[in-house]
Amino acid sequence: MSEFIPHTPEDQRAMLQAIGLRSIEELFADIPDEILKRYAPLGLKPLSELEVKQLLTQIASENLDPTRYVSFLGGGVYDHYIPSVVSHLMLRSEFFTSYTPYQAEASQGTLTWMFEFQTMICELMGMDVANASMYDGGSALAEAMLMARNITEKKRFLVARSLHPHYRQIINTYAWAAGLELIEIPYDSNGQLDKGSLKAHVTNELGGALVQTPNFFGIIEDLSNLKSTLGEALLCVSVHPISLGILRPPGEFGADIVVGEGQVLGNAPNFGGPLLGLFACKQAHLRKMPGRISGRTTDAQGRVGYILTLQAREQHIRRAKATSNICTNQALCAFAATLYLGLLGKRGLRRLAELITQKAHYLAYQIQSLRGFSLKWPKAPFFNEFAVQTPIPPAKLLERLRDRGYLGGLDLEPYGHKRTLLIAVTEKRTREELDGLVAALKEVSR
Amino acid sequence: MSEFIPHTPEDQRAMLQAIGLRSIEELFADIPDEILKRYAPLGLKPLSELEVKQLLTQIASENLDPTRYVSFLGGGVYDHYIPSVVSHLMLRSEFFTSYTPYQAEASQGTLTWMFEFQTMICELMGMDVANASMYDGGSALAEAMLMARNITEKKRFLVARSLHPHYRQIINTYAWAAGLELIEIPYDSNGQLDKGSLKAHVTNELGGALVQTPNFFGIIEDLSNLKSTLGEALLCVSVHPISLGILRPPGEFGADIVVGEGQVLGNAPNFGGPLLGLFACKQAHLRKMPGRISGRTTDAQGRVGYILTLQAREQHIRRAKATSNICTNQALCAFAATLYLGLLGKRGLRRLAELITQKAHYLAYQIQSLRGFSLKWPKAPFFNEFAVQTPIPPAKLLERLRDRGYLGGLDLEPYGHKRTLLIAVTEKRTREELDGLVAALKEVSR
Amino acid sequence: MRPGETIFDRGAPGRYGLSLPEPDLPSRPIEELIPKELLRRDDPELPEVSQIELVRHYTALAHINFGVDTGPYPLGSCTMKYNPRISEETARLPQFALSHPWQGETLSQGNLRLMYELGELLKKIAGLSEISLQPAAGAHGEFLGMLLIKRYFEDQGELARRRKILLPDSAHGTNPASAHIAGFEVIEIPSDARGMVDLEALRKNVDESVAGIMLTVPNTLGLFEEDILDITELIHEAGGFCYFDGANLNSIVGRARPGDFGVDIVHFNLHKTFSTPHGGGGPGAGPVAVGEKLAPYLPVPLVKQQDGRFYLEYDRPKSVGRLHAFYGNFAVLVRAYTYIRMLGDEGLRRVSENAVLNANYLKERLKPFYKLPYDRLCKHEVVFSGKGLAEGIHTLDIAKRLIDYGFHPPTVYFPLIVPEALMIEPTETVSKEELDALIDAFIQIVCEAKEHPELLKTAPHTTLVGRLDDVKAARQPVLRIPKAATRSLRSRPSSARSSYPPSEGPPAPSRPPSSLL
Amino acid sequence: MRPGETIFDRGAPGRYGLSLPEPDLPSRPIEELIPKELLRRDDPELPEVSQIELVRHYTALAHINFGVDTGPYPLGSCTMKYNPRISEETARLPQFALSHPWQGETLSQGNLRLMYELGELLKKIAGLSEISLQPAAGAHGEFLGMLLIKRYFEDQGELARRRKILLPDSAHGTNPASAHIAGFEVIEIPSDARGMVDLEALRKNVDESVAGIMLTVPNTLGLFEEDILDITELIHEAGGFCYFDGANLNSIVGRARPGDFGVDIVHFNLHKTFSTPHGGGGPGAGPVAVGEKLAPYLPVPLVKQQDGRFYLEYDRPKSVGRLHAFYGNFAVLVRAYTYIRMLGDEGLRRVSENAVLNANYLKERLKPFYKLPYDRLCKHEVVFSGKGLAEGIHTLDIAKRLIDYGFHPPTVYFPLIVPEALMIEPTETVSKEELDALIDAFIQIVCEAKEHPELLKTAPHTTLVGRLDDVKAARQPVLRIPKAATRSLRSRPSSARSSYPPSEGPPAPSRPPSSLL
Ligand SMILES: Cc1ncc(COP(=O)(O)O)c(C=O)c1O
Ligand SMILES: Cc1ncc(COP(=O)(O)O)c(C=O)c1O
Repeated sequence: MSEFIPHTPEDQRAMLQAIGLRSIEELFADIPDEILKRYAPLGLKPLSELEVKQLLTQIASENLDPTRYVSFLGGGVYDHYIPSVVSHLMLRSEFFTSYTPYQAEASQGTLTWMFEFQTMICELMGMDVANASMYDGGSALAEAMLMARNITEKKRFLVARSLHPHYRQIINTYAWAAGLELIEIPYDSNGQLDKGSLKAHVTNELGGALVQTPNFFGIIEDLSNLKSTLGEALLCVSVHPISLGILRPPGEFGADIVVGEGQVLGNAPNFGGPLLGLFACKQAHLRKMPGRISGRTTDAQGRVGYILTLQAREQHIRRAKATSNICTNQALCAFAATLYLGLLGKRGLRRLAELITQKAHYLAYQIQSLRGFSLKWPKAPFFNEFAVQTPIPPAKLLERLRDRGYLGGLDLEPYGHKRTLLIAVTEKRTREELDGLVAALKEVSR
Repeated sequence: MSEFIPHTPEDQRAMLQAIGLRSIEELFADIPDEILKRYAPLGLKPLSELEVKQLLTQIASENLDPTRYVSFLGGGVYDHYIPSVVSHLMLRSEFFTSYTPYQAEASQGTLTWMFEFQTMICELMGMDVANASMYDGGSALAEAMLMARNITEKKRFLVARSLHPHYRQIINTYAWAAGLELIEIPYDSNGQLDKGSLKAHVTNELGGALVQTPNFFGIIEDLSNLKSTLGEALLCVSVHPISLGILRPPGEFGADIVVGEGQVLGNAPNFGGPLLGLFACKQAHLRKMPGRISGRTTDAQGRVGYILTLQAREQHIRRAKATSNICTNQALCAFAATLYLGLLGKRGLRRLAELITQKAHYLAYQIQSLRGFSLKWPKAPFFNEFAVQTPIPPAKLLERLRDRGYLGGLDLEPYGHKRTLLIAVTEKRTREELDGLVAALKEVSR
Repeated sequence: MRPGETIFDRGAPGRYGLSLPEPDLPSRPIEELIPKELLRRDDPELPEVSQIELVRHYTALAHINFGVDTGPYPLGSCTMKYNPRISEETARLPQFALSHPWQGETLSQGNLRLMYELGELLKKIAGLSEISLQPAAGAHGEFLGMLLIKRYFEDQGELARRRKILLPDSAHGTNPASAHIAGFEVIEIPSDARGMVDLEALRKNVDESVAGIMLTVPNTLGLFEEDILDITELIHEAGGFCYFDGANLNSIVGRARPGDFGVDIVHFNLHKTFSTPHGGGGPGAGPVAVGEKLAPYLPVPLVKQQDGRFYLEYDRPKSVGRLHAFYGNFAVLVRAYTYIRMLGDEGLRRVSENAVLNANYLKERLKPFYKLPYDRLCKHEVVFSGKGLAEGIHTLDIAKRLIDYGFHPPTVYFPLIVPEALMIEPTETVSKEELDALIDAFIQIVCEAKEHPELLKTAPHTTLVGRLDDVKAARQPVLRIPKAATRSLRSRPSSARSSYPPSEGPPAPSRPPSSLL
Repeated sequence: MRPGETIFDRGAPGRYGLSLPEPDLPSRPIEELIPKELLRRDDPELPEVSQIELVRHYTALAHINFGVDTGPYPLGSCTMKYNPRISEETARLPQFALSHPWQGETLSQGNLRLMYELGELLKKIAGLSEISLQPAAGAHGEFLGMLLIKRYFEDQGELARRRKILLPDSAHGTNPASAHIAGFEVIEIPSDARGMVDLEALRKNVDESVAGIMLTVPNTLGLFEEDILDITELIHEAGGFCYFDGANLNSIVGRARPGDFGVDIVHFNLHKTFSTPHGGGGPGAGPVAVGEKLAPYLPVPLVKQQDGRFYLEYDRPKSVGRLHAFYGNFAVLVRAYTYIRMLGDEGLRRVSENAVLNANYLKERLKPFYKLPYDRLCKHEVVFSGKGLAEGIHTLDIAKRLIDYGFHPPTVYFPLIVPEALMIEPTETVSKEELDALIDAFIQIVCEAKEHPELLKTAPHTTLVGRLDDVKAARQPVLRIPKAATRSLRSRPSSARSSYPPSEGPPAPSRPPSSLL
């Protein structure tokens, strides 16, 4: 481990002397003795790099070997292809070893991509302004709720029951913390938001509504008229950013705040973290938005540059009155997203979204043709993910599929949907693999 | 594939117009029609990056999975640990996307590490000057022979039979090409160079002798008195660079030219290529040395910088009379070696060499204690590799070991050594793995 | 590259940087699959660049970005230490990186083991008994800490009364912000002449309305809170909880445990103490360790072990719920685990020892030149004031001038209780030579401030852009490339001017050869 | 960083950059294992640096190195095209990278398949029937080609007579050098007014002493050898072989095959045409394809297939033997295979199409400004002369001045038959905007040459060091850090001056804010 600490004993001696101390211990003379004495070591011997690599390789091998399974898992995190250029540029250490660009002139690299990222997210979502990231899609939606509370000063919020169940848990936690009242809006027989129910809950007391599209069941919500129904209350929408390659963006439906899980944009699943919270809003709400923002400005000679701006919203200036407590965010994941969207570009994002749509629909069609299987909500439009009614309990199905090398999807029984399996498709799944899953489903459901 | 070629049809149109041509075809009007017509496509459709990644992953998986085998293979290529810093810095594209630093002022990065590399190689080998790399250890030895011919103007060379058999083949090929005469010097009952035989062949006609240490059997040669025996003829030695962490360098024995296989210095085995030819010589022979050399100089303001120097030796200046035809060499592998030696440093290289020596000797001791096994040359000193006499044919042994997850070494039967197995150890092999091999050997040789 | 150039300035319509597979199955028009009114009409204006254009753009941007790898980065409170490359390798092992949060416990034993073992180590480092790895950053951990206190008092039926969180005026901004979002009233306690919590003032504020106190130890002045045991006792006696902001743990790791201070809740900043890269502003990780009293309230799931099998514990009826969609920033946890395992006990001690040595050395050497408001033994960082160097010279000028010397500036204007604060944290990974060079630069700047103040006021001079106008940025915010410009920019032919050297154009004929770059 | 700074200037005695495992087994003193007289007494003077010092040093060095990722790199004859990042990923797949050359055919079916399939593709691209992937670079391939010819004539008993290799005076230096090492006599054939092989001169040299001819098509002037069919026929009639130097294959790939020119031997430069990175000067790969007549002489082993199983063929009694310790630069082959599979037929065509388009566009636009000795349709590159721009201005001055504009200079002073040659190869991966910017810079330099010639003569001005003295370097060669200095340098305290910005020190007070960097 000494490779990380340059000082030699000579260096230490010389420095102690300069300070006027005789020993390292004296550097800690201000810590009460009883505290120092109580210290108990961890019982860990140092490891060399080779040993730690062997150890971590061993631990990793106690997981499944991802190369041996074909995965149809989704439910908020998706296994998209990560372009080689993204991986490569993420390793440029001028980016990953820097911190929040407090000193703009020495951080133009970070500030420039942040500005690009904000532009791309606005374009995707059809919104006016975006920040440079939140912790994840779930907490971003919770922060949207807090922001809506701050804007409207109302404490009641409608929450779609078709939200990701974990997002709902996060929202419950944040709402409890902030003393907000939540009303759940059910979904209809098509798995879509029950707009009638929503309408019935719109009152003067309402701060906003939280909706997700595609929702947890993969179903694309129709956002039209929602904003007008809500009136003064804010429409907060959570999206799958790749779906916006083909889906009409929430901004066009009048959404006030749009958030989303950006992991899919060039970030590995990583067992669910780090994720990437996307966050955008209307211009009018800008000064209530949480998070870092990079803004364009100039120097004394008129040269264009970027700088963290509107910091008066933030905790280090506004302290208890800040729009949020967020400080360290998910910058590097946002950088990956910037690279990803830059590589795919205007044409590529649409093509990717189309490709995924085709694959998902092909698979859905094949599966629902199997005896005993059907689509749970056959009339509902979907993008990359769909719920299937299974002839036997999904848990059993999944176990048998696993033996055949498939991670067949997410069992929705624990979420109250008997014999329902949620299946996700990405561009990585080849036709052969889709057909393979269908064949395996046939076999294992006999 | 169009991601690699920026031009759009509009770009092409505008450019053709500027040139005054109407079509792309006209750009190829200078190629005889009959040639163009004979062209037959490969029958390959373009693949996207995702598809090619899937394809190559598939092909790779048709090899053994290296994580599932414990390897004791050596014989010229060794599986040493590659420090994370080496892998990381190798990916800095300012280095790997550049070429030979013809334009010094824009290539100070490359020229500086070359200069450092030359210094490190000289230090390791105890020599005066080194070049910036050759193709591999084998061809470097062949080039040493050609260089010795150019220096001495003699055509006869002694070649130790204990050289790596492939190196001997390369030397045969080069010698035949250059019209040189080779005399093989046998090894004695200790597997070491038969110095008596060598002495007997020293005449006025001799250009030099080619020796390897540790030799192909892993045995450390005693180079003392060799140079005085050779007289005017040049002593050319091939070394394992890590062994020089503890072994007396050939320079101290008066070697004229020292070469070696540098793969072990931070480069992966890569199925045997790219390798890294190391090459150093005495100051007196400098102007006959092949390969690129970086030299220190200054600019008009006296600032220090580096530049390719002594180019008058090289093919692009001297053409047919050049010291060698080498142009593109193994620069990036030499960069890895520079990083590797820089990281290990003065203290680390010795510690590494000691660690390997201890492990190899532990294993050798354990194996020769097994019934039916013995060391082939029990009195010969060795570093990382040793030959074992086996109770049953190695081919059979190896096959059975493979089933148990061991690549047990190299079968020397095809090289004329009945029931002989060459076993190599690196720092990556844990005691558990060494003991495992011993236990497995015991089992499979019953 | 030109100043201000973005990826939208490169490329041309029709170009792209990544090819995609052709559909390998029967396709139907999208309109037949998804109702037309749900489909997007106009494509988003994303860049249209070939791969080489994109790579060159971000390579050029990298060259104008300062990271730890570029040079010393003594950004106070941020612990900008060297980020081991081995951690980048281990975190990218495919069985970690490609593992899916829904793949189930059986297929995730490696992940769970790593989380479990990291949790055990962090608990020992904190001296506390339970842990959640879920928070994604320090502030997220603070928020969780506040929620735990809140749930506890709710559980005890005391919530209505326990509405105050105390914190020193030197606290980091996230502390009051976190307490506030959790619904608490924030009371700032002034610091005394020593730079520590004013015990008298604290006593005055401690009563049954106090839910807890948030402390940073050593505090943001880099000073060890000498009365820490008295403070924690005082709070406990009043029935409140003590929260420990772990941002400054680097100074005591391996030799003192917050739990031994009487602390009930600790958040770690793995991206500080345990050297996971800061990534331009994240991702980090902010695990929270607690004592037994608060353990039942930790979020779901926790990672547990039984008979060598690791599992996720969801059945925690008193839990505050969830703060993250899954289990926290797992890939960051892998890096921190790698680092701690390499250090071992000996390494942890050497971290704090050298971090504190460096800060004190710098303090002593700079003391004659800069105002030191609190001249005491410091821990891992030291706070000077930029005041009084020369007429009209501000801390910002000093910071910007340091950039010209090849250093990242320290944290400035924080903590708020030091006017014109310069908060310097060398970390243990700076070599003595580098530290001396940094000190020399600071001293040189003192001379410049007197003799050539304009040199400071107009600094930096060696960067692609000079000092940027933050007032303009905030007054007329331009926060994205204007819609119209995303397209039109691309027709400009000059956009592809190469980035090497990073100049706007060739030097004018009259300019002498320059040594820059 | 300071100009000239090396890793030996950093660090201090006792530091190191990588920890090693403690021995996990019983150790004995080394002297008991290896005789003392074989052991080294003094340690080699290697650097003594911590990891961060090393990483900062090479990060700083990267910043003063120009690569394809930095900007346009029109180095003629070198095909400095974009290097796809995907190839870096595929080449690093552990089953490739960690595979051992002795692991046997059974465990290497993937490697062998890749080599076999790449070989098949290259054979088709060459239009020839057999291939060896063993040569490590172009020149290595040339040497092999010469050996094949030599072995053939030896086999035929004609070696004594067949002692000449012909080549045009425009040939690359490796050609005569390779022929010479193989023991042939090298005869240079002059080029004619078209810049092509002077057919008359060639005829005069063709007789039964000719073993073969080495041709580069298009030649190093970038011109397609129009009489190629006549030339190959002439040589064949005399019983000789035609060798094709594939360095310039990028201009015809996907539309014309050397085999169809009547060529017998082709070497590829995979690091040129097939975009494997140049690595600062290698590794590359120089596979050699041949027709049936020479196939028996190829080196051992070749990769073969039978019934879907791949194997190495060693039993080749007529083989010239071996040129490489194993099978060539395998990891380079993986990259080339990746690239070719991504391109497919359509991509290969687009490569040559756009490479040639770019060269001709540049030629037409620069023609009014620079002397163009051979004004014809060119292929992938064009050769101008730097002569006559202005009194005392040389090609070197133009090249160095281009650096100030952010471009890598073209190849200079080659081919030798053009005085003051400027050999410009844009490649197909340069965008039109970048190409226009390059052209504009070239034109701007013409103006500067007349108006401010000193600006060229003292260029470059924007790099860390100015024009380096090559005469001094060669006269008093300093080729390593002097032994004594490796140690003493390390005690200097100034060595750690950070590298950002890459300046020698702060700007002098009088210096106005600069836009560089
Ligand atoms: C003292 C202190 N507390 C809390 C935080 C917040 O931590 P994070 O940025 O990880 O949310 C910081 C970070 O800068 C800090 O310095
Ligand atoms: C025309 C020509 N022939 C041969 C070579 C030699 O190829 P290599 O450098 O791969 O040995 C080169 C390389 O620069 C070349 O340009």
